[in-house]
Amino acid sequence: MGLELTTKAPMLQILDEEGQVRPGAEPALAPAELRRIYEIMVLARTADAKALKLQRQGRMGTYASSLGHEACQIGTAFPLRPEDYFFPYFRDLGAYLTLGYPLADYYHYWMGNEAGLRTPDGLNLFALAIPVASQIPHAVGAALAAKLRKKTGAAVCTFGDGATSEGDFHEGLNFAGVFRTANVFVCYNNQWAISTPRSRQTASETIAQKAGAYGFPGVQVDGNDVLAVIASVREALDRARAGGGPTLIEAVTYRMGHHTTSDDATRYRTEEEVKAWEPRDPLRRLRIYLRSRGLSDEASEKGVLDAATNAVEKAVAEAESRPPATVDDLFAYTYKNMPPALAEQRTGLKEALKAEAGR
Amino acid sequence: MGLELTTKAPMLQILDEEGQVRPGAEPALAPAELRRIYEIMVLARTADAKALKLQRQGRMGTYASSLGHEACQIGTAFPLRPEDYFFPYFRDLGAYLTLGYPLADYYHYWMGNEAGLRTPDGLNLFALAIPVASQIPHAVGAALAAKLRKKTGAAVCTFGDGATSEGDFHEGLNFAGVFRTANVFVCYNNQWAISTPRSRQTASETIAQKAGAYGFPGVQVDGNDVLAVIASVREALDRARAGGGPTLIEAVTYRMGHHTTSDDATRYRTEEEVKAWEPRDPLRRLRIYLRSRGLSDEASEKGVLDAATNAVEKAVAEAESRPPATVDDLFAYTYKNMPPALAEQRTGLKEALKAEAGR
Amino acid sequence: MKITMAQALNQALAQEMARDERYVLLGEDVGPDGGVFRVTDGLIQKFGPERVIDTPLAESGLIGVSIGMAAFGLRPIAEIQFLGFIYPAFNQILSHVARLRNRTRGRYPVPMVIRTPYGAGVRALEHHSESTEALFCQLPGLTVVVPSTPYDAKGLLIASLRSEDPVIFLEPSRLYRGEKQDVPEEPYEVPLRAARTVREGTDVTVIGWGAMVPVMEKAADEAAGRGVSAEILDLRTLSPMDREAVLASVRKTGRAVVVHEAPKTCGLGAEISALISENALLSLRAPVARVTAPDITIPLPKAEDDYYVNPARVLAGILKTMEF
Amino acid sequence: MKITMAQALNQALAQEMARDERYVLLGEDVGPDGGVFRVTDGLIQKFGPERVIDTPLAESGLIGVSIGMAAFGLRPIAEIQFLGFIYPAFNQILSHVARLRNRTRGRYPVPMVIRTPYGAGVRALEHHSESTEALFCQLPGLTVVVPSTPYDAKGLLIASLRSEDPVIFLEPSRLYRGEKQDVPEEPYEVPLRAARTVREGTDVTVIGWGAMVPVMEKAADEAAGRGVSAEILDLRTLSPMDREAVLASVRKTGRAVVVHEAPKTCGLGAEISALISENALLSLRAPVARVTAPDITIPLPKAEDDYYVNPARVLAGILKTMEF
Ligand SMILES: Cc1ncc(C[n+]2csc(CCOP(=O)(O)OP(=O)(O)O)c2C)c(N)n1
Ligand SMILES: Cc1ncc(C[n+]2csc(CCOP(=O)(O)OP(=O)(O)O)c2C)c(N)n1
Ligand SMILES: [Mg+2]
Ligand SMILES: [Mg+2]
Repeated sequence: MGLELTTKAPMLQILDEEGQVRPGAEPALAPAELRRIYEIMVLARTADAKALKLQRQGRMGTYASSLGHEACQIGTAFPLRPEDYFFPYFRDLGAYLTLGYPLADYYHYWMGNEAGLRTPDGLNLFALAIPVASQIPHAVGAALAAKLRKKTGAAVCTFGDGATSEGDFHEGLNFAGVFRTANVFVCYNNQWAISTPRSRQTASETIAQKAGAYGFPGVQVDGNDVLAVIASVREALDRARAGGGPTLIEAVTYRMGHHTTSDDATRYRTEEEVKAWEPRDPLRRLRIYLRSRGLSDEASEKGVLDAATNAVEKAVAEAESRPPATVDDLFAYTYKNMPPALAEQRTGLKEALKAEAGR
Repeated sequence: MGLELTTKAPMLQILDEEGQVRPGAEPALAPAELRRIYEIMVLARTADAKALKLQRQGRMGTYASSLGHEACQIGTAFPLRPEDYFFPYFRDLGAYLTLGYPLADYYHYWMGNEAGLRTPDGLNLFALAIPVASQIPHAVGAALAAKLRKKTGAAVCTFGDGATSEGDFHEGLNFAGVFRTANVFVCYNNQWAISTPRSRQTASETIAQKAGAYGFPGVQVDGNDVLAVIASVREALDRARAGGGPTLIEAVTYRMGHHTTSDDATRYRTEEEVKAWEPRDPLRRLRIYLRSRGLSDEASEKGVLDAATNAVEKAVAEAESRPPATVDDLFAYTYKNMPPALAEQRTGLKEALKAEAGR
Repeated sequence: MKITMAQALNQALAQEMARDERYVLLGEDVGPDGGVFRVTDGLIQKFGPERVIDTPLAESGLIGVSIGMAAFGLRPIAEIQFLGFIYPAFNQILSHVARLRNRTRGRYPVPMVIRTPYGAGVRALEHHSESTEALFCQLPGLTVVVPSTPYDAKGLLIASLRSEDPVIFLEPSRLYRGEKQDVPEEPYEVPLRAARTVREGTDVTVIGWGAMVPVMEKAADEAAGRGVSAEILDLRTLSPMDREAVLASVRKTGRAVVVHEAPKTCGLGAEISALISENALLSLRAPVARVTAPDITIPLPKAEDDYYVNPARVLAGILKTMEF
Repeated sequence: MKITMAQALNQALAQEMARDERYVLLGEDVGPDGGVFRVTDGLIQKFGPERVIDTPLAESGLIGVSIGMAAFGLRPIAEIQFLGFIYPAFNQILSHVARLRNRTRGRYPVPMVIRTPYGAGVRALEHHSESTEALFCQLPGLTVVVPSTPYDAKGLLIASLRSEDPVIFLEPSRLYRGEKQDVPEEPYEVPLRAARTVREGTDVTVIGWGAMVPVMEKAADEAAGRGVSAEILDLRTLSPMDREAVLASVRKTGRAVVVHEAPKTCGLGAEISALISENALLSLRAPVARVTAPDITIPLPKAEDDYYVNPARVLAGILKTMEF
C-alpha cells in the first residue's frame, strides 16, 4: 500500500578505482583543464597536510582536515563561473583554492583571525558556516535574489552527510523546490559526522533520494572521482541556469582523517574501514588517468608537487607575518556606525590592555 | 541521470464520493463501531458549529474550525488503544472527542482557560501544540520511551500540510526512521496553510512521498473517507506495534472554513473551490453507507443529532460555569516548588488586583 | 490624514518599495492575504508576486533565505507572523543575521528588516502575545526597534529599511488599530537610536516602549492629579539604546520607573536599571522601580487582564518611588 | 580522590543512571566517542546503546524527542555539543521545555537535564565559546545551573537530575580539565537555588559563576594585598537565583561587583544589579559595577585573551568600586 521509492539509479562514475575511464564516459575537459584540476588537488592535499603539521606545532588552531575530500571539493567548485555563488562549510579547502581564494587568508582564519574570512572583492564566496546546515538557506536566498534580479548566477552549497539531519537542510531545499531556484546542493557524504556513522544519521537508503521530498532530482556520484563530480555538478548547473530548478548531489566519499585536530577517530571506527578506502584515493585515480592520456609523467608530477609545496610555504609565511586583530578591528564590524556606548567600551578595553601590558 | 521517485500509488479509498464501497474494500468494522464512528462525527460537527457561534457571540476566543476534517480526525484517533499516545495540533476536535476527552474541557480551553488543557488522568493525550510542527519530535520521543521501556504503545501525531515545511517535521521523522519507533504520522493535507496553498508549500508531488527521505513508507489516503483513514492508520499501527517502524499517512482533505475565526478566507481562495469540495463531505458519505447497510435511517440519524446537540449544550453550560483561573493557578505550575521571589510576585499581583477592584 | 499604525506601516512599506526595487517582502501569508494583521495589504497587487512573496511555513528557512538575499544585492523585509513563532529562526538570527558583518569583516553585511507583531492585550491564543524583546537586545549587531504611535511607526520603519544594519522591528499588535494619528503622506525618517520624550516632567522618569506608552500616559495623568509630575520616555530603539536620553532625564528627575510587558527577570528593565545605577547613582532619590509582568508564562485570554501591566500598576510604581 | 570536573560529571551520570533506569542519555557523539569533552566516556559500555544514544545531528529534534520521553516516563539527559549549537532547539526549549508544566496544569511536566559545555578560554572555533546564559534565565520554568568546581559539578548535576523541573546545566569548558579536587565517591546533592560563599569578606561582594570564579579568586587575592577584603559569591544556580544570599552579602559589604564572561548588555549582571538597587539601595556605598565582556561577538582565538575577563579587570572593578 505504501508509496515505496525506487532509488536504484547507479552511482555516477567516470574513472573507476583503477583510474580507468568507464566505457563511453570520456570527460569533456581539455588537457589544460585536466592538468589544472590535478594541480589544485595536489595543492589542496599539500596545504591540508601542512595545516595539520602547524596545528601540532601550536601554530594553527583546531583544524578540520580535508584529506580524502579533494575530488568532492574541487569537483564541485571547478565548474563554477564568476557570476555564480558558493556557500561552503568548514571542510572545504579544495573549493576555496579552486575558486582562487588566497591560501594565506584561509590559513590566517584557521590560525584564529577573523580577517582571514574576508572574501576578496569580486569573488562570490560566502563565509564558511560552522553551525551545521545553516548555510543552506543562505544559498537559496542568493539564488532567489539572482532570479529576482534577472541575473544568471547559480548558487552552489556544500555540506556533510550529518547536515542532512538538520531542519535547515529541509527548509532550505524545500524553499528551493518551491521557488525553483538555480541551486546545486552538494552533500559530501564522507560516511561520518564526527563519530556518528551515516547509517545512524538517517534511515534513507541514499541521501540523493531525499531530493524527492522537494520535487527535484537527486543524484549519487562517486565523490572520489573528480571527473564524475565535475560532470554531475556541471549538468546540474546547466539545468539550473536554464531555469530547470535545483539538484541535490550526493558525493560519496570518506573522511580519511580525524573529524578535526581535537578528535580521535580511533575511538569509534576501525583501522580496516579507513584502510579499505585508501585505494579509492582521488589523487591517485586522476594521476593514473593523466598518465594514461600522456598528460603527465613522473617529472611533471614532481613539478606540480614542488610548486604546491612552495605555494604552501609562502602562504604560511604570509599568514604568520600578518598582525593580529587590533581592538579597533574587534569592534569595527558590529554595526555600520558604532554606538557611543560601544565606543566607550572600546576605549575601556584599550586602556585595560595597556594597563595589563604594563604590569 | 537523476534518481526520480515513483509516487504513483493510488490514493486509498474505501467509500467513493457517493458513499459506495469500492469493490473488495469492505471495511473490517462491526456495525456498532460504524454507528459509533458516525455518532462522533456528528458530535464533532455539532460541537464545531457551536464553537463558531459562541465565538461570534463573544463567548469563545479565537477558534480554529474543524469543519470538513471529521474523517481525518476521527479516523486517525479511532484505531488507537488505551496504551497508545496521541499528539494533536490545534485543529483536532474530532480526535479529542474520539479519545474521550471531555468536550467541556476542550471548550474551556478555547474560551481562554489553561485548565481546559489538562488531560484527564489515564488518557495519553498530549497538550495540543500551537507552534506548527513542534509536536512531531515529542511523538517520536514518546514512542522511543515506550520502546526503551518495553511498552507496547504506539504514538500517533497529527499536523497540517503547512507543518511539513518546518524543520521539526524533518528532524522528527528522521529520528523516527533511524530509531524505527512505533510512530504513525498523519498529515491532514487540507490544501491550505492559512492563505498558502499546498502547491506553494512544497514542490513534491505528494506529501506521502516525503517518507522516502526517512526510509519508511508513505501512504496517501482519502481524508474525507473515514473508513479509509481508519484502515490506513490501523495498518500503520499494526506494523508499528510489530516493530515494523513508522509510517507517514497523507490524508487528503479540505479546510471548509476559514483558517480561524480571525481569518477571512475569501481574500485568497475562490468560492468555487470550496463548493467543489462540498459533495465530498465525510459525514454525507458515511451516512449513505450506513443507510445502505441498513445500519441507520432518518429516525436514528435524528436521534444521533439530538444527542449530539444535547451533549454540546451541556458541555457549553459546564465550561461556562467554571471559575476563571485564580492568581494562584497562574503561578502554581511554573516550577514544582515556587521560588520565594515568585511567591512574592504572586502576593504583589493579588494585592494589585484587590486594589484595582476596589477602585 | 488620520490613520492607524497598521496603515502607517503599510504606507512605509509601499513607499520604500516603490522608491527602491531592492526591497523584497517575504513571509507567511504576506501576499493575497495581506498578512494576518493586514500590514502588507495591497502590496502584492502593487509590486507583484516577485517582490511580495508568500513562503512555505518555515521561519528558519525564511530568515536564512533572507540572509542570502541581503548578502547578494537585495533588501529583504521578512515578516514573522507573531513574535512567538520567531524562535525556530533564532539560530539564523543569533549566529548569522547579527554576526555576518563582523564575521566577514564588513564584506557581507546583511541589511534586512525582520518585522513581527508582538505583545499582549489582544486576547489571542498561546504564543501570540509574547514580549521577549530582551532576547534580541543582548545580541550585538542587531538593532531592535518598537514604535508606539502611527507617526513613529512609519518613520521608524522607513529608517529601519534604510539602515545598513539588520533590524528587528517589533510591532505592538495592541496598537495596530489603536488611536489614529495624523501621519504625513510623504516618506520621512524617525531616527533610530533616539528616544522620544513623550511628556516632560520633573519628579520621576517613566521609561517604556510600544504598547506600554499609552499605559504610561494614563498613569502619568493620574499621577499629575496627585501632584506628581512624571516625565515619559519612549525608548523607540531598544538596542542600541539611547542611554544619554535615559540618563539625562533621570539626572533631572532623580527617580526612575521602568515599565515593560515582559516578565521581570532579565527583561530589558534590568539593563536600564543597571545603567542608571552605574551612571547616575548619586542622582537617585529612590531605587529604580520595575513595573513588569510577573515571571510566569503569559496566561490565556481569560486571565490576560490580571496579568497585563495597566495604568494602576504603573501609578503604584510611581507613587512608591515618590514615597521612598 | 582528586578528580577533574569532567570526571566528576561522568561519575554523577554513571551513579544516577545506575540508581534509576529512567535516566537515558542522548546527544551527538555521546556514545562510543564519549562526548567531545569525554564527559560521557565509558557510559555506553556500562549502560548499553539503549540508554546512551547517539542521535542524528539535529538539536531541535534532540530536545523535542527528549520532551516526549520526559512526558512519558523517562528522565532524558540531553547533551548539546556546545552552547553555541543550542539555538536550533531554542523554540523547543522556550515554547515547550519551559512551559509544559504550566500549559498542562501540572499534567505533563518534563523533568529533563540539558547539559552543554559553554564559555570561552579554550581557543576554540567560532560558536564554541558562547556565554549566553542570560537567554535562558529569562524563561520562567527553567532552572539554569553552572558549576565552578569538581565537587559542585557532581553535586549540582545529581541535584539537577533529581529535580522535577527541567534544568539547563552549563558546564564551563575551561574548567573541565582545570584544577582537580577531592570529590566524595558516593553520590551527594549540592542543593539547587543556593549560592556558595567562596570566601568571606567585608568590603565588597564579588558575584559570579562558572569559569569566572577562579578569576574572581585571583582578583580577590590581589585585592587583599591592597587591603581590600572581598567576599566572593558563586551563584551556582543562575535562575531561579539565590536572591537572599546576594542581598545579605551586599547589605553587609555595601558594595557589589558582578562578573561575567558574557557581553554586558542584558547579561545576567544587569538583573543582579537591578535586584541589588531595588532591594539594597540604601546599603550601597558605590554603584554596582559590572565587569564583563564588551558588546561584541567573541573574537577568534588569536584575540580571545584581549576579550576575556581576567583577574586584572576584576581587580580594577573592585578598586573602582572601593574608590567611588
Ligand atoms: C548546529 C551544529 N551542531 C553541532 C555542531 C558540532 N559539529 C561540528 S561538525 C559536526 C559533524 C558534521 O558532520 P557532517 O555534516 O557529516 O560534516 P563532516 O564533518 O563529516 O564534513 C558536528 C556535530 C555544529 N557545528 N553545528
Ligand atoms: C511555528 C509557527 N509558525 C507560524 C504559526 C502561525 N500559524 C498558525 S496555523 C498556520 C498554518 C498551519 O497550516 P497547516 O499546517 O496546513 O495546518 P491547518 O491550519 O491547515 O490545519 C500558521 C502559519 C504557528 N502557529 N507556528
Ligand atoms: Mg560527514
Ligand atoms: Mg493545512
